[in-house]
Amino acid sequence: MALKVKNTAIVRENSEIGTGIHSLWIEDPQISKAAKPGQFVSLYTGAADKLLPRPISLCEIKKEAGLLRLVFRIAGAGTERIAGFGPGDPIEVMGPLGNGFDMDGCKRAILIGGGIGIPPMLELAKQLSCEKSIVLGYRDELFLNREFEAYGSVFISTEDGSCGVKGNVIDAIRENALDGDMIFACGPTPMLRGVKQYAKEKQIRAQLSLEERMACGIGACLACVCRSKDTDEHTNVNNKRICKDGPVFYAEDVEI
Amino acid sequence: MALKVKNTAIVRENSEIGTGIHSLWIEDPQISKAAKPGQFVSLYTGAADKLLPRPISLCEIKKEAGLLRLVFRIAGAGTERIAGFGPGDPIEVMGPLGNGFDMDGCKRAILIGGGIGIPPMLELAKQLSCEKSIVLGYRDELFLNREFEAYGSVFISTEDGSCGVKGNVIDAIRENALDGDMIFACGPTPMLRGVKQYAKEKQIRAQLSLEERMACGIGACLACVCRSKDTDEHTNVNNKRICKDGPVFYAEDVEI
Amino acid sequence: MNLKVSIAGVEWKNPVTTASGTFGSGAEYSEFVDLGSLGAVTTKGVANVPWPGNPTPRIAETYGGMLNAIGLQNPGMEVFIRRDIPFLRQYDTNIIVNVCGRTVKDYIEVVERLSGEDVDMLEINISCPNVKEGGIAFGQNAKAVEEITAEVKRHAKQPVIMKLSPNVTDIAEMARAAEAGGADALSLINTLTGMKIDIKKRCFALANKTGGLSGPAVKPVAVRMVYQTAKAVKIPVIGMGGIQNAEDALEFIMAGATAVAVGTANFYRPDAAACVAEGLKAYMQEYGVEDINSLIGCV
Amino acid sequence: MNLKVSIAGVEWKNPVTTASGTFGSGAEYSEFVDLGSLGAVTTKGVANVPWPGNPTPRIAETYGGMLNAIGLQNPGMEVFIRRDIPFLRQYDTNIIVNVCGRTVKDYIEVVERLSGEDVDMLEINISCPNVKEGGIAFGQNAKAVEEITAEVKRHAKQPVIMKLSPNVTDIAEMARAAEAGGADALSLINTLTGMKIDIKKRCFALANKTGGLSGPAVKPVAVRMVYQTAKAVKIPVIGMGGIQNAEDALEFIMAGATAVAVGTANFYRPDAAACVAEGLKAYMQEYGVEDINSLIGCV
Repeated sequence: MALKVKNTAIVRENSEIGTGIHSLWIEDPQISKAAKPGQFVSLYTGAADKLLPRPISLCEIKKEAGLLRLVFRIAGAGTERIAGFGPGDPIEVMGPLGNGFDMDGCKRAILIGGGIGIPPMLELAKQLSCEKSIVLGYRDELFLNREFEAYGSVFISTEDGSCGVKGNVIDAIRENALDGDMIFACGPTPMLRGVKQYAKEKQIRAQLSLEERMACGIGACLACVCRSKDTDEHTNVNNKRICKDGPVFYAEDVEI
Repeated sequence: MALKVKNTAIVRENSEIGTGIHSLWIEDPQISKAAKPGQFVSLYTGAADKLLPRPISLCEIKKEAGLLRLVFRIAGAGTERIAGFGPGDPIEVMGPLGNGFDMDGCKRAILIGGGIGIPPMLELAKQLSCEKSIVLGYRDELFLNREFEAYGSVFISTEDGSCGVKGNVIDAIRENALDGDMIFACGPTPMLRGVKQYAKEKQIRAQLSLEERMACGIGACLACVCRSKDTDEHTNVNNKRICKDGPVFYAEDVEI
Repeated sequence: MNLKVSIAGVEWKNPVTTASGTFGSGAEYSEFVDLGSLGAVTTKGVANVPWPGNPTPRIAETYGGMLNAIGLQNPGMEVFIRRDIPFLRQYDTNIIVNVCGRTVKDYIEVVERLSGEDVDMLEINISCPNVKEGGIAFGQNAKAVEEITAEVKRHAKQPVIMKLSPNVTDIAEMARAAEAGGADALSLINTLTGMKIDIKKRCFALANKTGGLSGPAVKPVAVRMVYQTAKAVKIPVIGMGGIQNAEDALEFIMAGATAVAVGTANFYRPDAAACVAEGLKAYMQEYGVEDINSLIGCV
Repeated sequence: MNLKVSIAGVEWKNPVTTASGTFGSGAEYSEFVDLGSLGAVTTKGVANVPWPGNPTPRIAETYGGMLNAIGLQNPGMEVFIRRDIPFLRQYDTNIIVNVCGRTVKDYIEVVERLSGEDVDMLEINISCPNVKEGGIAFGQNAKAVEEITAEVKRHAKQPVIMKLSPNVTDIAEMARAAEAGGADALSLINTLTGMKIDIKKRCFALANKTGGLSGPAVKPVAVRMVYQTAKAVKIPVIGMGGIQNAEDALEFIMAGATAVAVGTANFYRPDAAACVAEGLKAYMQEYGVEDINSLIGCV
């Protein structure tokens, strides 16, 4: 089975690339070597009152250097503590976790990231060799968008219209009449619902990266399940484990 | 009433002066200015799983520099964490706490420190102007003893006989036929019992510095009480609060 | 912006008090916090006669909390009335006297003695886990809770708050029993009975063997019981158990508590109670809440 | 140096197992820990038919612990028997199957189906706080505990461990009831019912509103209940509740537990259970303890 380890990694760089949004580079050759786009790692806060790890998606993977880039938003005391780590600090990390994106056999891909769902799209954009339209949805402040430009044509939507199309990612797709044979999407559930609906309507297959509160991160505790079309072979009910069977699912396989 | 504050002090120096025994210099002008020999401070570990402060006696007070010296033994995870603080680190501290020694009107003092009860004797030796015999009891390894030599004649006892008189502090006192009109003592309870007994027999007044597990450190929670001869005016029973009425008591006033 | 709440006809300037036993009678903490900034000060338990309490060690630290087995050491009501009431009256805050006893007669004696005194509310401690006669016997039996409540009410001149034990199968049953007995308000949780063992010495960490667990560790149990209690009765609930900041306090208020008490946090943040009151204001400002009462039980 | 213990005639190579629901059936954790290094693996609850569990969010982090309301999602006994028993049998460890149900009939169906299977012990979960029909009704009533225990024993071929709920007034009464019903051993504590409120969204943190509190925060309550239980019955006790290292485990053993289970710690230290077993050895070496059995209830 795929390698999965818990290590003490070293923080190499930590910068705030947006309001409350941090870019963390950590060094862990073992995890970096095994990692794929769409997978995530569990980061430990090291605080005695916050025991559970924080699942963070992989934004970039530099196997040669043994590095992983994690871009996350400070959502509470746990991520705030992680945001406080600096170069040289040790950080407990478990990974790589989850299935990652299925990158086989698509010719024209539409990558859709919304808010803090944007980071995992970056490594995917780097590794996906086919033609790519990249759609990034923000509330207002942009981040990471520049870094996508090298990998495809970037389309932006903002809720306040301060940049790109005013509205959401679907508005941006329609307005730019984007087409493709595979959608890759990560973002808030309402956005993913919209993407699933749009994909169905346009008959485009879509891979959605979901999130849910997790405890173990490896599929044992059954905290992070989502309703699925087929019964999950693991627990024999219509619940897939986001941390293990996912976080990436084909749209038609999950109810969101 | 006497000043008592909770501040964030700065660690200036931290060195291990014996096996598991740390000497910590912290800067807090306010507490340093108000502090007296025999008083203590409460140090906070900063760890979410260890909420209660650790009471540590004052080993040295440098009012001009606003410094306090705290010498303590690593007794558990809390003191171990404090022992990990380095120069520049902030440390939460409350103090000065307790009554301190009564230094008035003694002409020939006998200072007795046993084990980790030795540190508070140092500042006392510095401030006590009269003639002083200083008796230091160790199990085996010595610490701080050199620093006492400037302030009086130092007599040492070790349980293993590796230095000075083989035995305890009382053996050292008898062997050296030490005499005086006031005893100041701090150390493990069995030693204090011996001192109380000896003082009674020789008709010397004795001030004993006691310790007990504390929570609030300011006399409110009634965790750290000791049996007393008179009813304590505060709670109207025969219990004195070591953190507030003590930690220093005249031997005849407490049952130990 | 209104932080005022009213409990059994007594108005509090804000919904924050101190948990009995963690604040003495306020004197020691007055060096760190303006008692006038609190809605009320709840005193350490007061008995009819002085109590010496338990042998030491009386406390032990635990993960995110502490165990205590003080054993209700207190000077008895006469010293309390002579010394502590006048002291507290200097401050613009309500005085809640926590009353403890070994028998119903003990409680009644204190309640009657206080009936002529200038105190605002009485909190009846029928849930101290550390003294066999400290009321735990009353606090874990619904019939006994109703009876002692009724008996206390018969003699009390001030509003009566019954302090409930969390060491029960069904907290709602106890709450309804106290309400049926005529209680004006309820406070909970008292401490959870716990134990710590010193594995080096292979002995109990506390001389009393067991002690009461308090601190942030117990908060989820406390919030749950406050929620169940507020749903079960019509009288106001004062919530406590691991509150160390305004966010914690808000969980209790949203769960149904009309007021909250800060306990163990006083031991490591002497100004914790005042900070909670300040923090509530800050939250209301940030979220545009006009009246704290609109948050009570809003979940 | 001996770490072997015997529970109801079953020998464990060391007194460490996993707490039901925190370790799946071991497969996921086998990537991090050698299951053969454990005295036993206790599986997630198994019902007669598949259970879908509760809606999400199913967990919430708390100070020094966590709340869970998974709702006993499980694949049902047939899939479990076909897939998980053969997997676990590859390892040199005991298999303890945790059995859950909605009715006595459900429990019996699973117990009978397992009677012919190659498993070492059964743990009957009559204390899940997250499913109304998850046995909590049984677990909080002494008479019901005795009856279901007797009924299970009548059909069980393997030794029966009854898992007790801590959400009761008197744990000793429940323990004696299970013993009277014929239980071969007892395990405790299951989780304490708790609640967390999201003060920003002003809603419950869990879809189920309440959940079971576990983790280091609850350890003092667990040690106390294990102590009271071990004093009340003659059958062996398996202690659990917040164990994350050997020091924690030793508190339970000295309080009277013959074995211990590691639960929540698995979620943040996947090799926690194995580390506890190793740590017990280290303690025995340091303190010159020849036989772990000499520490049981030594306090």
